[in-house]
Amino acid sequence: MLEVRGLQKVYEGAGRRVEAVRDLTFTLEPGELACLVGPSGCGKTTLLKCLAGLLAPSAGDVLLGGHKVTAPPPGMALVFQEYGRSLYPWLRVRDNVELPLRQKKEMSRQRRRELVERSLAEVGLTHAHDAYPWQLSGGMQQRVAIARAIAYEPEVLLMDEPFAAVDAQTRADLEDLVRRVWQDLGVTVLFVTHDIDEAVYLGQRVLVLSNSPTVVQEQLTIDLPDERDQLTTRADPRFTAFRTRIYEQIQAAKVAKA
Amino acid sequence: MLEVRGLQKVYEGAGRRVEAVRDLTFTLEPGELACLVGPSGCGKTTLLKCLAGLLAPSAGDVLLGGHKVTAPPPGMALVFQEYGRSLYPWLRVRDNVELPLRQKKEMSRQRRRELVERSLAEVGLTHAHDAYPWQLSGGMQQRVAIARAIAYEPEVLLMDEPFAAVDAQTRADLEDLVRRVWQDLGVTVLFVTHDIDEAVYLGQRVLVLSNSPTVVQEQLTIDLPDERDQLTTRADPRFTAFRTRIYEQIQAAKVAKA
Amino acid sequence: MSAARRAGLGLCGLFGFLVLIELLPRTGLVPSAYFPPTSRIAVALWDQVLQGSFWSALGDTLIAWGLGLLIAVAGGVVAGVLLALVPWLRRFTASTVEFLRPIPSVALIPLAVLLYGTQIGSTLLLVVYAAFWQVLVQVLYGVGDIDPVAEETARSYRLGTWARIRYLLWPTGLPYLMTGIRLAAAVALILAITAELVIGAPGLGVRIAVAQSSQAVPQMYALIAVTGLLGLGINLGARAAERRLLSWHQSVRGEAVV
Amino acid sequence: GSGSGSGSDNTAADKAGGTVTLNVGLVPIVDVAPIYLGKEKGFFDKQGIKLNLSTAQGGAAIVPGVVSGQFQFGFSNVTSLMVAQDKNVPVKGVAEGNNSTGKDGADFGGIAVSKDSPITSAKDLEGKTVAVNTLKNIGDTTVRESVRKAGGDPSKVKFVEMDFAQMPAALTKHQVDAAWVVEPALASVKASGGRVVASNFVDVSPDLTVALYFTSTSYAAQHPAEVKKFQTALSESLAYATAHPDEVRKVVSTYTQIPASLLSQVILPSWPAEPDKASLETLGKLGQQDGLISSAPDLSKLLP
Amino acid sequence: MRRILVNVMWALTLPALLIAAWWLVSDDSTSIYSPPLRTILRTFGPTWDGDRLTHDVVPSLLRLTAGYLLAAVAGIGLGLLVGLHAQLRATLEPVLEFLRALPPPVLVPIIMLFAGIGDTMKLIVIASGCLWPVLLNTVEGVRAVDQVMIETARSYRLPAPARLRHLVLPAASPQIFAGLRQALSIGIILMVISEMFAASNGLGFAIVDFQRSFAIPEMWSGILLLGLLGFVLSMLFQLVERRALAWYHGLRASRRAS
Ligand SMILES: Nc1ncnc2c1ncn2[C@@H]1O[C@H](COP(=O)(O)OP(=O)(O)OP(=O)(O)O)[C@@H](O)[C@H]1O
Ligand SMILES: Nc1ncnc2c1ncn2[C@@H]1O[C@H](COP(=O)(O)OP(=O)(O)OP(=O)(O)O)[C@@H](O)[C@H]1O
Ligand SMILES: [Mg+2]
Ligand SMILES: [Mg+2]
Repeated sequence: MLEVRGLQKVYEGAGRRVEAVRDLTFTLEPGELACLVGPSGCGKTTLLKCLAGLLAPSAGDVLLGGHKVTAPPPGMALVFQEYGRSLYPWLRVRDNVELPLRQKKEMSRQRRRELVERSLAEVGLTHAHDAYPWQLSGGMQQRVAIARAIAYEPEVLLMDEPFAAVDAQTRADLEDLVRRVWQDLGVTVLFVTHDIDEAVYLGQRVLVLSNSPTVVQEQLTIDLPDERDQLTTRADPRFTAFRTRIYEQIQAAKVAKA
Repeated sequence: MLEVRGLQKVYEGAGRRVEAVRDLTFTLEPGELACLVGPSGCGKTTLLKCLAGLLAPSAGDVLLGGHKVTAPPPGMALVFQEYGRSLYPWLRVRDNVELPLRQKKEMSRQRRRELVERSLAEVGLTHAHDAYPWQLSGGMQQRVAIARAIAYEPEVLLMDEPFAAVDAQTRADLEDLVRRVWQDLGVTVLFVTHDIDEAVYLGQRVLVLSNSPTVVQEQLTIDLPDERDQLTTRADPRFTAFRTRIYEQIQAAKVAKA
Repeated sequence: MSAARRAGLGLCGLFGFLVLIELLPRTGLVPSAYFPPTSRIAVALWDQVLQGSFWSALGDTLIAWGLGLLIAVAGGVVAGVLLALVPWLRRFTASTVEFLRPIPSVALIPLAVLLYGTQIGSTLLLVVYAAFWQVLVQVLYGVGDIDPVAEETARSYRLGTWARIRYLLWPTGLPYLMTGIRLAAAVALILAITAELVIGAPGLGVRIAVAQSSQAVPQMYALIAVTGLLGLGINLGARAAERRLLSWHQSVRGEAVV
Repeated sequence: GSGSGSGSDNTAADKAGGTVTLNVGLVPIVDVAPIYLGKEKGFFDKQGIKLNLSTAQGGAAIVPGVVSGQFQFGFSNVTSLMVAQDKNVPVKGVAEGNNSTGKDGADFGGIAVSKDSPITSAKDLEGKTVAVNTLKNIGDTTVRESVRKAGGDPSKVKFVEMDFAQMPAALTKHQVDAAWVVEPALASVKASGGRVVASNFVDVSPDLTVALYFTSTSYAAQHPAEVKKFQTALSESLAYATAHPDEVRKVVSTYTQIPASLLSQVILPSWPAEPDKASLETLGKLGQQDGLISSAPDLSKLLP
Repeated sequence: MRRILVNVMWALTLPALLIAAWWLVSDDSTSIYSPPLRTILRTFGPTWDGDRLTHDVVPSLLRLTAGYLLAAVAGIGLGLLVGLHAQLRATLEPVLEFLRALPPPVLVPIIMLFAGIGDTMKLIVIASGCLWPVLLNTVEGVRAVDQVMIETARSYRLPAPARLRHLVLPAASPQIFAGLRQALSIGIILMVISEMFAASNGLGFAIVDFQRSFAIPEMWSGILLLGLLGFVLSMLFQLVERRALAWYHGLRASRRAS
C-alpha cells in the first residue's frame, strides 16, 4: 500500500543545513495500523509530510498503491502536530470539520451534517459546534482536528502526536476510537506518538526511528490479539514485554548519538 | 505565597458564554511544587493565566505574597501550552531565550550568555542556538520555551503541559530537570499535566480539578521522599497507590458530568 | 526562485510591456502623434539624458522625494507606535485622522505656495502630507496584528515598553510597514512630480509641464517614463531591504520552500 | 493669521550692491517670450534688476505666490485679474502682457475643429461641446461672444474644461466638437489638418489685451521704484520683441520644448506698449454678462 | 446608550478643540487665502445647498463608488493571482511598479486618449489610484498565509476555488482591509484630481473652480466637506470591516480581555 524507499530529507536555508531524515525504508500493508516512535526532533513530522506529499524528499521515493506521491493523494487525511494552527480561526468548529467534506461532490448535504455531528460527538465535543477554535482549550482544539480527519473517512490516515494535549481518560477513549475507526473502515493508519504504551496498545506494528541521522532502528510486530481493551490488554505480560523492548530501543537510539 | 480565593472566570463573546472556572480555592506554600490535573477543557490554562495576571478573573482573587495580582507580577515565568506561538519567529532560539533576561537590568551580559547556554544545554538543544523556532520540530520548540522559563530564574514557575510534545526519554530527563531547578532555586512551581504518573512523580501535592463547572475536586499530598528518581520512585508501591487514587478521582470527575 | 531567475522574469515582463507600447500606436489603436511608440520615446529619452539640466531636475526631484519620504515614514512610524501603545490617544485622535486623511494634497497647493512659494518647502509639505497617512494607516493595522500568544508572552515576562516595541511591535508591524513604505514611496514621488508640475518648484515635474504645454509629446512621455523608472528603482530597493529585514517572515521564507 | 504680504520684504527685495532680485511667476508659453528676451538682452540688468523666472502651470500657483510676496510679479490673463479684483484679491496690473493679433483667422488663439468636422462657423457651435482650458474665464466668455456675433445662441453651447495640451488629441478623437486653442497647441491642431472656424479674441475687439503682468497692491504701494524699473525694462523688452520676431522664436526654444517644426508655424501674439483700455471694458462687460464678476471692473485701479 | 454617548464624546473632543483653535487664530485674519473660520462656516450652508448637492456632490459620490469598487475587485483579484504565483509576481512586478509611480495628473491625459472625457475616464482615474494599496496589501497578505494552514488545505486537497474562498481570502483579509482603508481616502483624492480634467461638475471641480475664481471661503468649505465625506465613509467602512473581520477582532479581543 504505502512504500517508503531510501527516503532522505535535508532542510537548507537561513544558513542552516539539517539532515532531518537520512535513509528510511519500510512498507505499510493495506489496512495496517502502524505506530511510529522516536526521539524528539528525529524527523517523524518530516517523514509524515513527505508521505502526505506536502514536502518533496531530497532523495528516495514514496509510493502509494504503486504510484509515486508528488502531491497530496486523494483519500488521505493528516492530523497535524501543530493542531492549533491547522484549524482556521475564521471558521466555527462545525465548519472547520465540514470544509474538507464539502469537496466531496457526491456527498449529500445531509450525510455531511451527519458525519460532522457524529465525529464531533465521538471526540466529546457535542457542545462546541458553534465555537470558534480560539475559544477552545488546547485539548479541545486537538480533538477538533481529529474529528475533521475522521469525518473525512480517509483510506490512509496519518496522525502526528494527535493526543498530546488531552488528559489520560480522554486519551484512552480516543485510542479506542482510532482502533474502532480503523477496524470499521479498514483504513491504513500511521500513528506518531511519544507514548510507548500507546504505541503498543494501538499498533499492529511499531516502527522505532533512531536519533538523527535518522534511519529505521527497529520494526516490531505487536502480535497481541486484535480485540484490545484498556484494562486487559495493558495488563497482558506480553504488553509489558513489548513496552520494555521498545523503551530499550529508544534508549539505544539516544545513546548512539551521545 | 500564592493564594487563590473563590476564583471564577466566565468567557463571553461571539454569542457564547462559557463558565470556564466556577469556584477555585487553594493555596501554594512558598517553595512548593504542586501539580494540577483535570479533564481536557476544565479550565487549567484559564486558571494559570489568571494566576499569571494575564486574565482578569470574573470573581474572586489571586494573591501573591499577600498582594492582589492584577498584572503579571515580577519574578514569575510561564510556559505556555501554545509553545509554538509563544516563541517569536523573528528571533533565533538564543535570542528568544535571552529576551526576558535583557529586562533584568542588573544582570551582566556575560551572566546572561551563561544562563542561556546552560538552560539550552539542559533541555538538550546545544546545537540549535542559531536556528529560528520555525526550523525546529515541535518537541524542540517546546524545549526552547522551557529553557526560556528556566533561564529566567523565576520565583514562581507556572508550566502548562510543558512536556506534551517530547518523547518519553526526553520527558523523563526534563522531569528531573524541573525537580532539580525547583530544589536548587527554591522556586514555587505549579505544573499542569495530563500524565498522572508525571504528576505523582513530580509533585509534593496534586490538585485534581473537576470537569466544568470546575472546582477543586481533591488535593492529595504526595508524601514520597524528596529524593526521587525515575526507576525507584516509579517502582514504589505508594507511587502506584497515588496514581490509582488520582485516576479514580478523574474518572469520578468525568462521570459526575456525564 | 533564484535572484537571477527573478530578474530574468522581470525583464521579460518589462519587455512585453514595451512591445505593447510600441504596437498600440503602430496598429493605429491610438494616434501616434499623441501616444508615440516605445522607439520614439526612447529617442526622446536619450535626448534628455544628454542634457545637464535634466540631471539637475532629476536631482531636485529626488531630494524632495527622499527628504519628504523620510519625514513621512519617521513621523508615521512614531505616531503609529504611539497610538498603538496609548489606546486612549488613538480613540482621541481617530476622528481627526479620518477627517484629515482624504483631504487631497492638491487642494493644499495654494496654502503651500502661500507658505513656501515655489521653493522645495511647498513640495515637501505636499509630499509629507500625502505620504504620512499611508505609513500611519499601515502601521496601525500592523501593530493590531500582534499574535495574542506572543503578546501574552511579552506581558508575562514583563518586557518593558521599549523591549515590547523593539521585539514585538516592530517585527509584527514590519511587513505592514514595508508595504506602507512602498506605498508611501510611490505616493511621495507622485506628489513631488505633481507639485513641481503645478507649482513650478524645480524638478522633473516642471520639465513635464513644459513639454506638455509645448506639444512636445515624445519628450513628455520620455519624462513620464523616467518617473516610472524611478518607481521601479525604488521598489527594487524596497524588495532588497525586505529580503534582509523579513528573512524570518512567512512571506519571504515561504519563497524558498517547494 | 498668516497674513498676506508677510514675505514681501525679506528675501526678495534685498538691495545688495544696488541690484534687486525680482521673482516672477510665469506660464511656460509663447506669450511671455519678451521677458525672457529682455533678460537675455540685458534690459533688466540695466535697471539693476536680477530676474528670477519661475514657471507654474497656471493662476492656481501664481496668484497666491504674488499675493503672499513669494513672487513680486506674475503673468495672468485679464479676466482672471478682473475676477480677482472682484473678489478683493489685492492685485494690480503693472504692464502689458500680450495682445491678440487682431487678424481674423490668423490670431494666436482661436476656435478650432478637426479636419472632418461639419462645423464651419461659430454659429454651428450651438448644441456642440467646446473645450476651453478653464471654465468661467476668458475662453468661454470670448467664445460666447463669437457665437453671439455669428448669430447663434451662446447658451446652447456646452463647455468642457481641458488643458490646451490635450485639445489636439481630443479633437482628433472627436471627444469634443470644437476647442478654443492657443499656440502652440493651435499649430499642432492645424498640422493634423484641423481648421480655425472663428477667432474669438478678434470677435471681441480688434485689439484685445489678453494678459497683463501684475503685482500685489501692497508691493506696488511699498516699492514704487522697483515697479517703475520693472515697467521700464519690460516695455523695452516688448518693443524689442515686436521688432525681432525671429529672436522671439529663438528664445522660446530655450524655455519651452516646442519642436522646431511646430515653432516655425506658431503665430506670435502682438506686444504693444500699452494695454488697450477699450477692449478691456468690453471684456469686463462680457464677464459681467456671464456672471464671472458682480460689477464692472474698476480699470483705473486694475491697470497700470 | 451611554456607551454611544461616551464614544461620541471621544470622537468630538479633539475636533472641537482644533476648531476652537482655528477659530481663534484665524479670527482677525485679513489674508485672502486664509479667511476667518467664521466666514468659512458662514459660507458653508449657502454654498452646499440642495442644488449643488445634486449637481456636484452626488455625481462625485457615484464616480467615487464605482471607481472604488472597480479598484477593490481588480486589486483583490489581481493581488490573489500575483500573490499566489511567484513566477507571475516576478514577471509582472516591474511593470506594475512602473505604472504605480506615474503621477495621476500626467496619467489622466493618457487615460483620456483611451477612455474619452466622460465619466468612464474619471472612473478609471479613481480606480487606477485606489488599485495600488489594495493590490499591494493583497499580495503581501496572500504571501504571509500561515504555512500550517496551507498544508492543511493541501493535505485535504481543497481545490483552488475552495482554497481561495476558505483559506487565502480570510487569512489575508486583515491586510486586505488595511489596503481597502487606504484606498478609500486615495479614492477621494483622485476623485478631486479626475474632476480637474475635462469636467464640468463634481465636488472636485467645484473646489478647483472656487480656487480659480478666488472664492476662497467657498473653497475652504469644500475642503471641509471633503474631510467630512472622508470621515463618514471611514465610519461606514469600519462598520463593514467589523462585520467581515469579526473572527479576527474577536480572537484578539478575547485574548486581551484583562
Ligand atoms: N522548516 C524547517 N527548516 C529547517 N529545519 C527543519 C524544518 N522543520 C524541521 N526541521 C529540522 O528537522 C529535524 C526533524 O524535525 P521534525 O519536525 O521532523 O522532528 P519530529 O521527529 O517530528 O520531532 P518532534 O517529536 O519533536 O515533533 C529537526 O532537527 C528540525 O530542526
Ligand atoms: N478565549 C476564549 N474564549 C471563550 N472561551 C474560552 C476561551 N479560552 C478558553 N475558553 C473555554 O474555557 C474552557 C476552559 O479552557 P482552558 O483552556 O482553560 O482548558 P484547559 O483545562 O487548559 O484544557 P486543556 O487541557 O484541553 O488545555 C473551555 O471550555 C474553553 O472552551
Ligand atoms: Mg514532530
Ligand atoms: Mg490548556
